This record gives sequence, structure tokens and C-alpha cells, in this order.
Amino acid sequence: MSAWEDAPGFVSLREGPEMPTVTIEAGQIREACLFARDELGFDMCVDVVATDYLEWGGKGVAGYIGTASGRDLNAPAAQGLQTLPALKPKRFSVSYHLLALRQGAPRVRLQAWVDDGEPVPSVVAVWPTCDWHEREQFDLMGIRFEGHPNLERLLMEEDWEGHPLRKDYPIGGEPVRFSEET
Amino acid sequence: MAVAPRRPRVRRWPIVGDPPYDGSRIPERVPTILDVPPHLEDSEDVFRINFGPNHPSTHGVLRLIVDLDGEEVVGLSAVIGYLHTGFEKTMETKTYWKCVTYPERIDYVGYQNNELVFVLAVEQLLRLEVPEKATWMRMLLCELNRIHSHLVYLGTSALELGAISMFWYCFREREMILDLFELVTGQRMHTRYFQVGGLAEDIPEGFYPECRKFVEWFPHALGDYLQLLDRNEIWLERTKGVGPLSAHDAIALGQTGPNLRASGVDWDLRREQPYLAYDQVDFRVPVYPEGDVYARYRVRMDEMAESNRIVRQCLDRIERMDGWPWIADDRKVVLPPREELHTSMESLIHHFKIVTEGFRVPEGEIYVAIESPRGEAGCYLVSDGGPKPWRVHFRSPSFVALEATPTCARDGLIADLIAIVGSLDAVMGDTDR
Amino acid sequence: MLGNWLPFLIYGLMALAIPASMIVMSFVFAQRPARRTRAHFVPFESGVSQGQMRPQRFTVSFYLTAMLFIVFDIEIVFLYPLAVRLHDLGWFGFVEFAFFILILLVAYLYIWRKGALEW
Amino acid sequence: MADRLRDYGLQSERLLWPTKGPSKFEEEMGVDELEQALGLTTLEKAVRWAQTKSMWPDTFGLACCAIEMMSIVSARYDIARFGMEAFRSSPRQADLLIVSGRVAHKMAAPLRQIYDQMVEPKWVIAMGACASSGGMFNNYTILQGVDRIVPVDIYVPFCPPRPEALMEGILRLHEAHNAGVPPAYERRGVAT
Repeated sequence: MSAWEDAPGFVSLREGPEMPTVTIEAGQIREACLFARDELGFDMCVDVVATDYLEWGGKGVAGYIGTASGRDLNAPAAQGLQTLPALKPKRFSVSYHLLALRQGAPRVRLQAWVDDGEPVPSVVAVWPTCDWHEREQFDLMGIRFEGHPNLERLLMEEDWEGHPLRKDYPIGGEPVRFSEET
Repeated sequence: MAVAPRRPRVRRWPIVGDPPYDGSRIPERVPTILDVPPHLEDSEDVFRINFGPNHPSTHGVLRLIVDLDGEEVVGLSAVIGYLHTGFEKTMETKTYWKCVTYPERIDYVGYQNNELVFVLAVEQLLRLEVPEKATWMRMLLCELNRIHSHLVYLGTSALELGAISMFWYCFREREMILDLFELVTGQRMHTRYFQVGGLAEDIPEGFYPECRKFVEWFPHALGDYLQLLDRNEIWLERTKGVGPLSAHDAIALGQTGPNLRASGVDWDLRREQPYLAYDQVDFRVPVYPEGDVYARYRVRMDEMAESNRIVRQCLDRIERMDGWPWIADDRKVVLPPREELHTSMESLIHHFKIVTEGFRVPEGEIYVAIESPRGEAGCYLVSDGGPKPWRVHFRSPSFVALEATPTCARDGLIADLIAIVGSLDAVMGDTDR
Repeated sequence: MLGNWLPFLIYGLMALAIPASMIVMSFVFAQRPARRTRAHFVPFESGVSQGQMRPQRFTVSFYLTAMLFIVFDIEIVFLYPLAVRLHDLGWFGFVEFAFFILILLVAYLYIWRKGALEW
Repeated sequence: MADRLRDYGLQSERLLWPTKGPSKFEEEMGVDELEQALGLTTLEKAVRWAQTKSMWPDTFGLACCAIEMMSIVSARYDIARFGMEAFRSSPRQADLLIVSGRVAHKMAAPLRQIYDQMVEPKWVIAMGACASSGGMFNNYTILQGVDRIVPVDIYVPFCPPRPEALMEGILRLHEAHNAGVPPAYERRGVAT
């Protein structure tokens, strides 16, 4: 939709199968959300999701005989991908899924790209529901939302170190005996 | 600091009827924490109790830290995470075939809807055509699952408010539904009957008369419930006007599903954004403007009647679909039938590839939302072209329903808090994921 | 000497024996471990209790309601002797107690208007 | 109290130890036939029989198994036939802790505290695959089996177990207790 061109901090617009994805600069997320809510009528924020793209496409493309380590049937995708996935601008993507309560239920995904440690302005002032969403993403993914009234861990214990959903965080749990894991 | 929309929204279509209160009751400092008012701050009369993880009426392991002044709730904050099962991390290490059975355990009361949302997301990324019989059967089972979920809600929340006999009535009907699930899928709960591409098995013939019997009987059962509860003085006293939530607050707090429709917002994804075959089925969407515990109870009762009508219409359509394909035949994704393996080499190769490495989903990210019994259940799926999902995130309606607890419980009594937590119908597995 | 008091005595002894036997049996057959864990002395707070519950004050509204209940409950107790001796007292007894009820009715209306019954 | 199971001269724990041969005084007339003939019983057996007839479970519903645990109270499966209808919510009045669902690490401390606050004799049933062994979640937050923090008497498999499966677990517990098998915390020293 061309209406997104004059959104504050607008970077790019990509039409997705079910909703457009608007990339917004990380610093201006709050203004973009206010713009979306007041001008374009997206009055419900459905979800705030952070995704970690560390080693994205790291498995490389499978040649005819497979990657250097060869085919390991027990480790799916050991043979690598058919095509190298598109490179991502930064490591973390924070996506805000918005929904407008209108005819046809228009939806949009505002995406901000941040690196490890870069803060993202909190949108709790725009939609109070984002309070727990942002706390959960801080807890599991380690994205700091500055301006959040109560940014603490939500799901893990208070004294838990590390952010479990990061790609460099081990899956944890106990090694299964008699499998190569031990 | 909760900023109301700048232009006072003129009341347009989705908002119906006048709200129980105007202005906003969302706590100012932090939207999800009700702070003790300053004049009570240092008085020793405020009594802090743990409405803790092991409590008969918190529907699972929710912990509410409640500050009481006498019997009035003056401070409330929720602590969740006692059932955090790390679904999203575990699903990143499993192939898509194995991932299908995880979402059922997230919202373990409306389990088939959760499985549906993941399967739909994968199918849309794959741009896979699902045969008509599978679509209609999925819709039938999801509506039965909605009735099952509302029955568990009604049974437990009425039990907490003293109507103990409701528990036995509701679980009697629930057993009938579980028999139907067992007849079709072989398992009472967590049926894993939806496959990427259609259904796991064909529908046994015995299912149609059984389902017909349930569909005929259920309106009488609903009549029993209404007779039991609707004119029961105690029930009305405990639910009418308790825990009000206005339309603006509900939208600001991201409420969806029965909680939203009970606050006077006429919004149902099955009608606004039809998925499966909901546009070819006619049903009514109940809306009540009062936004209190009674309105949420009424919305769920009417929804059960509507779901029963949908099941009846699906049954009529599916009965004429005998012998139709029940799963897509795209060999790259769907396992070939057993007998084909003995004859054709390609099927053997496809079978081998799918079983060892799992089918690959083209690169991309997608967010699919459906109307689960609790509200909008969404699945955000990012795939890097490999056989394992790169990132899966489930938008959980119970997660936002619990955010509304402080707003609804504001200046209510401790007894109302039990009614409110029951009426928001939050399932802890869905909240903690 | 006992005369018609004997059944009452037997009944009293039975009423005494049953609870006593329960208490004795719960000590005789108890399978208590020698050393009790700390958790046994910590109050049950849905599983997350830190330590001894610090004594918390109750608000006065509980006390007020209890007092009101006692006042109006004892009022009924006074009616028993009247009911037993109603024939002998006749109209005098009736008027006497009507006056007694009237006084309490005034008190009831007073606290009702003052809103002491609202919770 | 003889500490080794082998010395329990009772027949019916064959269910736990099928290969156990007849013990010392069973060669002559069996103990049970003798007691049956004379209509005698030991005080301990009578107490055990009484305990199994009213073993009150603690409502410890965690996840999906809690929904199935609720349905054993419903009319169709009706656990009241075995004297267990009263689901007590406070551990002080509960004898049996049915851990129904997956136990996250954050929930382990409250679970342990509730187990400690229960009054002896107490039993634990690990209901479902997740409580017995972590089930299909082998990750950073799920405890791989409840027996890491509390001594478990009966493991009920399946995910979620059918109400009949849970009731069979409970009946096995009653049989074992009647047969004289002591509760788990006496056999294994996890409980202090």
C-alpha cells in the first residue's frame, strides 16, 4: 500500500502471501506504530515476535555429492539447502503483527532489525497489550525494549542467565543415553 | 501512560452497544499490574496473599499476588512461567513431520485448533492444495473441539462459583465428544489427526451416525445447562456486573475471541477472514455489550449452539463425499500409500526421503491466524528452506486474556477475582508455551 | 436415682467415646517420621511460602460483622424459653417479647440505614 | 521394620516381584489361608486396608493430564467408587499426590514444598509421560521425570493417560499397599 511510504522511519515494503511486511528503522518503531494506529486504523497489536538469524543459511548449498561433511541420514538437512536463503540485514528481527478491525481484516507486519544489545523503543504506550509480549521477547530472546515500564523476566526464573531462544543457546535438557549425544 | 487513541473513535461497526463504563480502567503505571493506591500504601491493613501455583481455582499453574484490603482486591500482579515448556525451542530441532504433534500440547483444551493453525501455516508456505474432504473434516473436528473447550470452561468455572453439579453435566457431554474423537482418530485428546496436506487417515463409516446422534442430543443438553444456571439467583448475583471490560479496553489489551465479543466488539475471524470453508457455512456470531463475567458466559453458551449448527452442516456435506481423496497427493510432502511402495520405485524414494530427511519447506515467513475457542490463535513460521522450522511462534489468546485480569479485577472482591479468572478462560499451557 | 437420666448418660458417654477413640487411634497408628522437614512448620501458601507468615492485621469490617451476627443470633436464643413456656405466660409473655423484638428491630433498621451491612 | 523387601513374608507382592519364591513360614499352611480360615487379621493389615479405602488425592493439575485427571472424577469413570472422590487442595489433608503434567524447573520448588507439606503416609503417582520421564520435551526448562525431586510410587504411561489407565495405576497402588509394600519415601531416601 502506498500509504506506508510516508510512515516515519519507513525503509521498504514487501508484499507477502497473506500480509505486507513493512521494514521500519529500529529507532522509530514507536512513531511508526502511532502512525499505523491513528492514521491507518490498525487498532489492535496482535503479536510481537523476535527472531534470531544467527548463521542464517550457514548450512550452505548442497553440491552434487553434498557438503564437505557428507550426508548424515540421522541429521536432517546435513546435505545443505537447495538454494541459499536471502541474506538478512541484521541478526535480530522484531516483528509487530497489527490487525485493523475493519472489513476484510487488513493485517500488516512492521519489522525492525537490530543487532545484539541494540535497544528497541517500547510500544506499551501505543498498545497496552504489548507489555507482556515485549517482556517475553526480552526474557527469551534478549531484546531490550527501552521505555518499557516493567522490563523483567516473564517466563523464566528471575535468576536465570542467558536467553533460551537464541540460536547460540544450547537446547539443554539431558543427553539421551546410548545416542551419540553423550 | 496508557495513551487512549488521539481522535475519540466514533462508535463504528465492530463496536456494538454502549460500554459498561467510559474512559479506561487499565492501570496507569504498568498495564498488567494493579498498584496499591497511595493512601493504602503503608497501612498495615493491606493483606498480601499468594493465589499461588497450586490453587484449586486458578485453572492450572497461574500465580496471582493479590493485595487485599479486607475482602477488596486493591493490588494484583500475575506471575506466570510455571508451565513454560520451551515449545518454540524444541520445535526448532525437529523436522516438520515431528513438529505437527507439538502444538496440540500448547493449548491442551482446544488442541485440534492449535494443530490446525500450525498445519495451515506449513501448507500456505508450501502452497499445497488440500482436498475438500479434508478441509470439511478439519472444520467439523475443530467445531467439536470448540464445544469441548467451552464445556471444560463451563464445568470448571461453574464449579468454582458453587454450581458443582454443572461439572458433572458438562463432563457427561464432553465424554460423548471424546468418544467421537476416539472413533475417528483413535485417541481421546491430542489426536494428531491433521497432517500437512490433509488428514492422517480416512473417516470410518461408523462416525456419521454417531456424530448425528451427538448433534441431535446436544441442544437438549444446552437447554439443561441454561435451565440450571440462567435463572439461578446465586449465579446471576456472582456474575452480573462483575469484572467489566469495555470495548476500547478490550481492543487496547488485545483481547480476542469470546472475551472480545463479550465486550461488545462484533469480531470473529471465522467470518471476517474465513479460512477452511467457513464462508460456505452459515452461523451467527453472538455479541454482548456488557463485557462482564455473565456476558462472557452467554457468548460461550451461544457459540456452543452455533458450533453445533456448523457441525450439522459439515456432516451433511461430508456424508456425500464418500471415496473422495482425504490427503493431497504431492509426493514431495505426503507419504505415498503403503501398497504403492511395493510396485513403484519413485514412491520408495519419496518415502525414504520424507521419512529420513523430512520434506523441505520453501524459504519464507508467514503468520496465519484462526479463531480458536479462546480467541485468535496465530502461528508465525519462518523457514530457511530446510526440513526444520527456523523459528515458530504461537500467538496465544490466553496470554493476552491474563493481561486483562488486573483491569477486570479492579475494585472487586476476592470472590469476584475467582469468577473473573474463570471467565477469562486462560489455559496455562497456552499462556506459558 | 438415675431414673430417666440413664439414656442421657449413655448418650453422653457415646458422644464422648467416639471423638476420643479417633484422637487416640490417630496417635497409635500414626506413621510419623522421626524428624519432620522444615516444610511441615511453614504455612501452606499454594506452594510458594517463604517462611513463617508474619502476623497480619484483619480489617475492622470482619469484626463488625461478627458482632452484628452475635447480637441477632442470641436474640433467637432468648425465644426458646418463651416457646417452652408460652401457655403459662399467655398474653403477658407475648407482649413482653413483642416489645423485646421491637427494640432489636429498631437496632436492625438503624444499622441497615447506616450501611453497616454493606460489605 | 525389616528393610529388605525379600523378607516380607507376603504373597501378594508377587505383582512387584514375580520371581520371589515362598518365604519362611509359607511352607506349611499359607498365611492367608490360615488367617482367612480363622477370620483373623493383623492390626497393620487392617490399618492398611482402611488407608487404601480413603486415599484422598491432592489437586495438582499441571497440564493436559490434569484435564484427564478431572475426568476420572466425572460420572463416567467416577473414582468415588474407590473412596477417592474428595480432591483436597491443601497438602495437609491429602494422602496421594498425582503429578499430572509436565514439570518445569520453575514449578519444581513448589512441587517439592507441597510434597514435604503432605502428611505421612503419602504416595506419589507420576501421571503421563511428561511427569514420568520428561516425555517429548528434552529441553532447558522441563524436569526429565518427577522422580528427580520426589520419590514416585506409580508411573502411569501414555500422553495423556486414559482415565482407565490412571485408575489402574491407582488400583495397583492400593494392591501394593495392601500387600505391605511401604510408600516410596521409605524405600528410597529422596524424601528427608
